[in-house]
Amino acid sequence: MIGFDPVYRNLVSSMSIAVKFFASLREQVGKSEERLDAGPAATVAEIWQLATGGQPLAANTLMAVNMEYVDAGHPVQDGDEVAFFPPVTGG
Amino acid sequence: MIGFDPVYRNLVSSMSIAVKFFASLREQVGKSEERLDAGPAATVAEIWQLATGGQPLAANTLMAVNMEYVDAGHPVQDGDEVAFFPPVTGG
Amino acid sequence: MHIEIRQQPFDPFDEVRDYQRNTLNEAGKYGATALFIGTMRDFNEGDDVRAMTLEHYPGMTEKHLEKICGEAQKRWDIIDSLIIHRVGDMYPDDPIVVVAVWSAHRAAAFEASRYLMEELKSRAPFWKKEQLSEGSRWVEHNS
Amino acid sequence: MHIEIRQQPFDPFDEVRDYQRNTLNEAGKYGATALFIGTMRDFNEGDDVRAMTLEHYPGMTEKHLEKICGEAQKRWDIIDSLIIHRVGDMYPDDPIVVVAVWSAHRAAAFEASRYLMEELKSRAPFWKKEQLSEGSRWVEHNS
Repeated sequence: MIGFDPVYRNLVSSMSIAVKFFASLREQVGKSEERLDAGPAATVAEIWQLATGGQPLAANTLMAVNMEYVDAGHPVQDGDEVAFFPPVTGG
Repeated sequence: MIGFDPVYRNLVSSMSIAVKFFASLREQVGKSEERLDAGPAATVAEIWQLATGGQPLAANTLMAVNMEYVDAGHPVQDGDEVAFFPPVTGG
Repeated sequence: MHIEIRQQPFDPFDEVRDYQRNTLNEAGKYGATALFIGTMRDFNEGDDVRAMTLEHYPGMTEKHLEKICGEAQKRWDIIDSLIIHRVGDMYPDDPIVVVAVWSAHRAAAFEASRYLMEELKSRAPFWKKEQLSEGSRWVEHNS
Repeated sequence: MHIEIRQQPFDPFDEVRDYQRNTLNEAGKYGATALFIGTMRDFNEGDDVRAMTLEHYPGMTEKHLEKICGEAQKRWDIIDSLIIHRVGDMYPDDPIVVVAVWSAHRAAAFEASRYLMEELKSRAPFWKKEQLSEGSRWVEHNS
């Protein structure tokens, strides 16, 4: 039960986050994925900072948490998968 | 040259017209095509009267002269092919 | 640009692929192909339909299909278009019509294929007579 | 409703026909089938393109294609829809994507197929990298 308590979760010292990069962003940051430990209550933008060592986040970067589109201020939670990629060009 | 003179053509005693009927109109008038002799300066509506023995011309009937859509007042000329048919239902 | 009236059943997928391979000859140039296939349903206006006869006006039908294709070609930046339309006796699940348009980019193919079908349905001289369980009827509304 | 990511080349005509025959199983019910096929061109933005690599986000791509199909199903009176999208290395004239929609009447099939393609192009995580005669580049504009 304690694992689902939001107050408790914000008190844990770190969250384990899977980070993924695709296409030109993958080449730019030089990795396709990694698992990192983030402090509590981090946002997607903070995950980008942590994962890239502070590289600038381009305005047209798309972001997803658990495969749903979000914006940079979206909070991440322990176990989330966070992805960064450029505008899509399928079809 | 004289065959192309419109004044002369209006003076000839009759024109030979091919008349065609399609679909429900073909069934209604009981024939698919005939050749008839029309007086000079006849219109498509007059061709209908001649060809059907004076049956009423339904408002939604489509008419073509030489395979181009026309309206009932369109004049016909010697050698024309005049067609009558209901609204089209292809596709 | 190719239009054709068919007396016999046809496979729209084979027809479009064959045309694309053997006649169109523009591999690498078209990025977009839009197809529409009209197939005979076994129902219409609430009734079961067992069979259908499609009548046309030989000569005028072809002329107007060509005209419609020519208009699409002027109006959109398309590479080519194809229309095959069935006539004669047919049964549910038989393809009635296939329209295909090739273009470099998708908007032209989408819009032109829709245009071809709408114009075909309003202007091309074809008429459907349906065989119901009790008798037959001419289709009056081209929905 | 079926969506699929393909690593290997596919024939869009065969795929749609096979799906229609073997999976859709609605013969007589659909009067309209609208297809769109995206094919690799040998040019883009004024340059010759020799090859292309299509990358996707396994899991998220499928999820969003399913979502898009579900939205079309809610919005239009359609019977079924199919999307197959290629990934990996490909060459000019290779099919990239096929979208098919079946419906009783044509408006729904036309509109839903266009919707699927527009949504796919704006929301589904795919990325194209083109091989030109001099080097490669990521496609930035999805025209």
